[in-house]
Amino acid sequence: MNQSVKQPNRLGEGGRIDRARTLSFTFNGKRYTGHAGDTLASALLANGVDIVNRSFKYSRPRGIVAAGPEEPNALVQLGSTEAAQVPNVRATQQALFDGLTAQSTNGWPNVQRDVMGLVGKLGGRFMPPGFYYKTFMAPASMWMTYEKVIRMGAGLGRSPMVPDPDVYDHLNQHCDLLVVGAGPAGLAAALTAARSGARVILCDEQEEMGGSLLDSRERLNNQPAAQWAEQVLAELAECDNVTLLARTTANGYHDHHFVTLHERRTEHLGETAPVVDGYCPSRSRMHRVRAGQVLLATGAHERPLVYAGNDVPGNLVAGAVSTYIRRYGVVPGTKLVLSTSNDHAYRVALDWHDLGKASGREVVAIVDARQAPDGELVEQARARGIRIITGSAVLEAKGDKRVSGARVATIDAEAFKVTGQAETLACDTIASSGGYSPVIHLASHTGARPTWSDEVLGFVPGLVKGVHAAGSARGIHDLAEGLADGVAMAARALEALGRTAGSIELPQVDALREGAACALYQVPHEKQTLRAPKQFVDLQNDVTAAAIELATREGFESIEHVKRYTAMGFGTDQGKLGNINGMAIAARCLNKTIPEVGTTVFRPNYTPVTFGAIAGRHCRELFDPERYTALHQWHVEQGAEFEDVGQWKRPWYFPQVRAEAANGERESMAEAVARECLAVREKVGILDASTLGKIDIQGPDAREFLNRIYTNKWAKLEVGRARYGLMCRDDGMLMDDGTTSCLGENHFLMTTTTGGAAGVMEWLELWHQTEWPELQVYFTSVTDHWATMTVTGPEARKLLAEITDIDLDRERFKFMDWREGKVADVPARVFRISFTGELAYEINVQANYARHVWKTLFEHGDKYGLTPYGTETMHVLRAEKGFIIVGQDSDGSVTPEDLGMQWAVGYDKPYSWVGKRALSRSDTRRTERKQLVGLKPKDPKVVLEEGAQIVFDPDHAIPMPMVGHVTSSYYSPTLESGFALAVVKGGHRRMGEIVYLPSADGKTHAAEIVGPIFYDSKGERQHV
Amino acid sequence: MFHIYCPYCEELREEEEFHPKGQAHIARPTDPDTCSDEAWGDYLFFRDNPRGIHHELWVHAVGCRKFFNITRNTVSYEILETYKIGEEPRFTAEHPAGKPTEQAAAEAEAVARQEGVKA
Amino acid sequence: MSDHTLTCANVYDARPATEVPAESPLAWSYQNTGRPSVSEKSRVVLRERAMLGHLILRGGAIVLDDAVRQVLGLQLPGRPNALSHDESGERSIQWLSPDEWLLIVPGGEEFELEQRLRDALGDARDTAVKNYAIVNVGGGQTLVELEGECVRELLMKSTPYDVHPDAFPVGKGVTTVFAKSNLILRRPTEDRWELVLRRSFADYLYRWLLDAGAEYAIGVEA
Amino acid sequence: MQRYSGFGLAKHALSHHENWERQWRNPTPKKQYDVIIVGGGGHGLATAYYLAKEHGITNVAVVEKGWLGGGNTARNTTIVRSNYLWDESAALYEHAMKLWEGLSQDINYNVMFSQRGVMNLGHTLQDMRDIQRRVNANRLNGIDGEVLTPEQIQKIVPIMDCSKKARYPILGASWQPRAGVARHDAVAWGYARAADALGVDLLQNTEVTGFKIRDGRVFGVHTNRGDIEAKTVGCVAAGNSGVLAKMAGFRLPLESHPLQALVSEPLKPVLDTVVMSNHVHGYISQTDKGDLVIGAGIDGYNGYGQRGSFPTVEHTLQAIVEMFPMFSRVRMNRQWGGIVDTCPDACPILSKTPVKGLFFNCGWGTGGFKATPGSGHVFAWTLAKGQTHPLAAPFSIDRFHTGALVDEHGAAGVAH
Repeated sequence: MNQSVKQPNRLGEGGRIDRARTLSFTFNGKRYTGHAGDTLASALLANGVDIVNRSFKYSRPRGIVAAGPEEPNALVQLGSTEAAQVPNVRATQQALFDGLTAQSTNGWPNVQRDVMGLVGKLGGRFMPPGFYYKTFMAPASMWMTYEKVIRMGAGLGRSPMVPDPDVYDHLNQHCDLLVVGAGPAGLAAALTAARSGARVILCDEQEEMGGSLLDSRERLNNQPAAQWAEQVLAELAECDNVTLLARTTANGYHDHHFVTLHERRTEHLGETAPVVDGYCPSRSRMHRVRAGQVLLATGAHERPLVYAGNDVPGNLVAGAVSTYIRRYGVVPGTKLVLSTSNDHAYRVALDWHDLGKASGREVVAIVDARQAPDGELVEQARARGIRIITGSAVLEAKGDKRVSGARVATIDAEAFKVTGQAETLACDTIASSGGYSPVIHLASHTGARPTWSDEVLGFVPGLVKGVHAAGSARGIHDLAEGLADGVAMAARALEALGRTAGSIELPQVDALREGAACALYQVPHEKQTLRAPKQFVDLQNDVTAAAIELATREGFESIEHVKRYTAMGFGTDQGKLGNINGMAIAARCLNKTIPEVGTTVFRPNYTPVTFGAIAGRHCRELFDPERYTALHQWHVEQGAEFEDVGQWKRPWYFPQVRAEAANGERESMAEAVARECLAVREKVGILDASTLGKIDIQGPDAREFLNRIYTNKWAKLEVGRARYGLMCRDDGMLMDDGTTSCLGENHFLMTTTTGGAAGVMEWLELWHQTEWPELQVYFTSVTDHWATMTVTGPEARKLLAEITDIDLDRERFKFMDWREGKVADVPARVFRISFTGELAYEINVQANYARHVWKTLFEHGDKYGLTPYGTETMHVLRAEKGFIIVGQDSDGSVTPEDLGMQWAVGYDKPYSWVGKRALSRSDTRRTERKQLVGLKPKDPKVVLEEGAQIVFDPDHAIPMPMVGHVTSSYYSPTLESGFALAVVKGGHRRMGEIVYLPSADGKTHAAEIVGPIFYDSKGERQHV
Repeated sequence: MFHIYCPYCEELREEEEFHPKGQAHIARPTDPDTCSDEAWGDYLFFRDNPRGIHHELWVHAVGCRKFFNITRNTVSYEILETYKIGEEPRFTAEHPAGKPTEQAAAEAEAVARQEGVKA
Repeated sequence: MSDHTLTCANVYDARPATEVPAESPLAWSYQNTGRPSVSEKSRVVLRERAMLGHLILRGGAIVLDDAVRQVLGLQLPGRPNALSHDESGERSIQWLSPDEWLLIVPGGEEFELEQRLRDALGDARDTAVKNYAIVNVGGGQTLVELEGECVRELLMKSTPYDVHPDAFPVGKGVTTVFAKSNLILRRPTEDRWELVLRRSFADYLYRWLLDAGAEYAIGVEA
Repeated sequence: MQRYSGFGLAKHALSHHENWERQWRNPTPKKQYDVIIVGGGGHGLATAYYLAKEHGITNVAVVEKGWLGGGNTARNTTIVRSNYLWDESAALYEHAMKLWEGLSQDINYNVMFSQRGVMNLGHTLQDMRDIQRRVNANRLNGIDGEVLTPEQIQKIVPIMDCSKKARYPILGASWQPRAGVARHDAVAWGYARAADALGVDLLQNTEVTGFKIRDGRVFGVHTNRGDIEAKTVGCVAAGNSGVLAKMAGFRLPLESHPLQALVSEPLKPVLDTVVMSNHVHGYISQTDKGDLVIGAGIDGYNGYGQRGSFPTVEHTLQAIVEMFPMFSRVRMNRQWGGIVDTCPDACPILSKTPVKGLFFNCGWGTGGFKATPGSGHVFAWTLAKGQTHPLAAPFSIDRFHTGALVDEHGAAGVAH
């Protein structure tokens, strides 16, 4: 098979690809082949695919311009199935694999013949930057319609529409030195650090480590540069103290040297992660690195020149051409014109000439903006007979779907003028180089401002303590100097770590003398910028030099304004190619220097990262912990429905299979709750209350502590007794409640609400540690140690008596007493505390024995009608008794007095307890505060809506003055009516008044204000 | 993500183990019952909120559960010191480079405390 | 009311005297999630050490050290994050905070141990000036051991704490973040790591470990 | 002012856009103004515009230390809604909402206010109680709102996981159809252009370094470009309020925290409403350019660094993937942080201060952008009359001493 027919731009030899392995892939529905080691971009270029996409705004045909993460055009939609879709993949960073399927993200019906392209051509001039701010305003009602049309043009690729089949994970890494970038400086630095014994991580975003050494013309120790890189990598791989991460992009630099590295573990293998050994590894992995010091050897991005038609396919960044030739064996055209402002780019012409000549490739000319270039590379080009046109630049690329020629003329860069007559050179490729911008992104993430260097003609990174830059990343582009800089900067970092750098012998470099570069960004055109053919600055967002000029004309003078007005730099490439050119153009328009116009700030990510990789394994069933009690299995087996309370899964209700139903149909929630409620009121029910927070408090000052932290009094609580307590914040607002029992003179057990447990524990520690360190007391959470089962109802005593040795006599074991003894042979503490208003025992046993005790209760409970109940029934029962739920009947703006709980407030306690002072402020003394009351609906069948707003005058026009709202509302099977708790302005003195509740369906319910206790108002039943 | 030296665990730990608890050294009025509404409101709500050196209370929530103070620059996020409750900061807005005379004393005290723990 | 509740602190044996079925915090997980078997491919092996005695000890280091030496023959670890074992390796004591230690002993020993410590610390009836606390937390937590060549990588997936041997030598234990929960992580020997899990989070952590460990063919010893 | 219209655009296109005028001048500071507004963000520029337009006070300077709209106006997630719980907040935000609805026409600048609806999801029974309470209050206050069932939600947002399998299944949502998003930068620029046209001086790169105060009265400011005098000074400088207050010699009940946000790469339209979940902690919408704009949480510590902690971003994206499992393969492009001044009761301060003639408008927390027109309108009234606008009265600094907080933290619980 003739290789050249299949891949017309592939050289017969050379490159780092594996020619023995041919891979087939599909692009825009057409099949092609490439080789292992190719990127999608190199394979497309090898196959002579010119147009890879259509541009965002003007739908212009676009080709590949770069070879790395700076590529703005070649964004593709990857994936052959719906689940495997990945939008906006940069073809230059996607390794080719067999069966890869990709499409252009824009272009309809296809990128070759795109309808929108016509719109862009005709309409382009009506779409200057910010045009949408100036139109679509009339009539106002039409905007949503206009917007629908605008949105049709939105976006690049598309989201998959089904869940991701892949998983992702995180790996927490720690190291002394993180080296980002495995080019010459990075490798030298990593080796220096490795030999010092320090823990080193070296990461590199490319498929293969080595950076520019992989496609360098230069020789190290008289070998190809890549060979030296291989030797260094081999040594590093042998070191236990070194972690090498290829295909790994440092995408964000966070505080205190926390750097996130995104490792693409399987993206080079297939569109979804392949199964290995029966296991599907994570598709990609986020390394969360905490480094002692960080060395940035991130290299530089070459800047293209800005000239007319510079977006036509066939215009490339110069260095990328070399990369394609030397690394992938691909010459992306036949006739090259190189437009440059520096010596370095001459390599491109030399590579094209030396390696492409055999296959008929030709360098038409090197167009150099400098008057008298004289470096060694220039001499080499001259020696090869390549035509060099000095003092000139490519003004304009000709062609439509591929470059067909370059208009070249002499220019005066300083005066921004074309000085000579333009000549058109026939060519199909224009490579341009305007210099090299250090990759300062990561340093910029730390908040350090970069500074402009006239010598480098670029921004060099600002560095916070502990961050070092080496080589091209700080403008040192010479290979020998870059290597030495890597060693020197590593030594500096190691010194900061208190280590001595390992010794390393730098390779011999055959240095080439390079002449000075000149500053050139936008190339002048014969026509004014506004009238010239489009000169693109930001290819992805279709931002032109004219757009920047217009922005400055309209008063947008800060570079941030210019960027935002034109959208420059807001693409997925974050302006890696265009930002400096854009700033230079803005500076020219404003008659300022680049640093005067501003700096450029980058934010994470350096390159985009999938949401999945950032989420890691914390998704689906592992999104958030589910906390279970020791009785969870029993609840599941009984078919409980669960309610989320904080992270806990609590049984909500226990629907039973309907006796009369043959098909196993279960009760509705209302039916189940009614049954459970009646069981408790008439017989006996059981609740798993294990989720309540429990805090063991020991110490000589435990009692005094309780006196200060609770609103009520604890001085006289005897051993063996329990008490209900309220806890306020120091602003006087209720924060938690619960019972606390005196276990011993210096020993208490506090209970908290389920949701408040952790907060209360921290609250106690806060006051103890910061305000009252003199109090001798310790707090230990025992929430998980104890399982708590509430047995409640008239039959509770009889049931419990069957399985306990505790004396349950009503006189000897009173309401609010606790006793210890055995329940079902298990040592237990039993508390006579009631949240239902019925006779109740809260049995606490060590959680390991909970299921045994629970089951034993059921073994004995059948004859008493023992019924498990869930949180919903608990709510109904407690609300019938007017017991509040913190967070439901209170909301952070409610005081104990608002709840009518003055009885639990000890104003005369000696210490000014937490919350007391705030209760005497003018607002908390108001009589018109919202106060907790009961509401009895006029129609007993009505269950008021929880959250319903209360008004006095139902006929008042909107806005209606609202005086409170319903906090809890249920149907009571005991009372056979609906009832509610509510807060109402001045409610405590409005007993008997009628209020109204207008609901969304247009109905207004009336209700009478009553006391909050609806059942057994004397509280006799819990005392039986 | 911050890297925070816990003065009790005596090592650097990840921010995920800690919770910030607002400005440090907020003194509760010694006699709340007689202080004015203004003084009480100031204590509850009014904060310095400086741009620059700031003293804040943190808790090593997932760790030793101790509260301690951090002196941190709220712009650069650099942590200048962490210190235990009851101790005074060395770095303040007035002494951004540290209080020189007290430095030695503070260090001596810290050493003494360590000895105590060893014993 | 039993006699000792009249004292300063309520101490009692939470374990039944008779044979009563007990369930570790992972009982539900074994049933619901299952236990992948250990094979020669298993590069991580998980083993629960259920039903051990867990006590929290609070107080000043100097006061407690005396009592612990006397009762257990062990020195109270004074350095932060230190973990020490008795010679048998069965009993351990770990620094949790400057005034807090975790004692783990064979199941059944904890009640007697607590009493002996209280005796050593002073008569329980006269502790008005003695400031310490001992709390039985054995029902609320369980200990899980991890062994195998990939344990460290499994831990790196789960905790931001540095588990490199340089940072985490044998004899260290820390309370730290683990997945979206937290636990106590300890390294009693060169090859073995221990996790002390809270009961209510145990199932989540178990599922997390199996998920993160699948890559290493994690097996669970019955 | 050069009037903007579709026709004008076409006309300018024929002359290659050479004849567009500056959108605002770049004036030299005068010695004296009637009113100085410190802070050239959306709120400050709106204040200046309404001072000139509604009160005829045009001798006004807006003093901005950086570039116009460069603070939180440039760094928010652009959500506009008015469905607040408490009457006081609802009135203020609804006032803003009504101004939003005619804003593009009023200032002849398309701020792209897109009323695509905002949905606040409920995942627990308490969430649903709070939603009912808030929607009921909204309705009786004349603010549009309804409570949606999971089935209705699924219809509006078909791509969201509304199944019961979710860790925290969606039980319902509140829905404000008139709410939506706007183009944030355009709000600042539009107000700037309109205020400038009425004679207001917009002074960029002018930093206030102190206040001129005598006998408890303000009479100007010191700046890096010299002193500027005025008897009325209004500070509207989110992220800097505490620092300015300190210059004036008093403290505020404010703390400045980083609030992070992020965007995905541009995608073809897939989500045409705003979805917020307080419980799983994430909110999301899609711009007209195709980016998913995602709000992350507030970091708990004080910070002026315009960046927060990475775990906050992780948690946010976990929440987004939980709600939208298909977005797992979508990629995050960029993240950033704003600085929000938060009050203990999550409500703003629009108030006189201990210094006569000096007024503060601050503490909007995460609610600043949506309030922009209302805040400016009410604050302009306050500055013009020297007394607090009735809608602003509940938001005075005094409330932190009397205890009369307007606690939006409570049941509204909706952070953004």
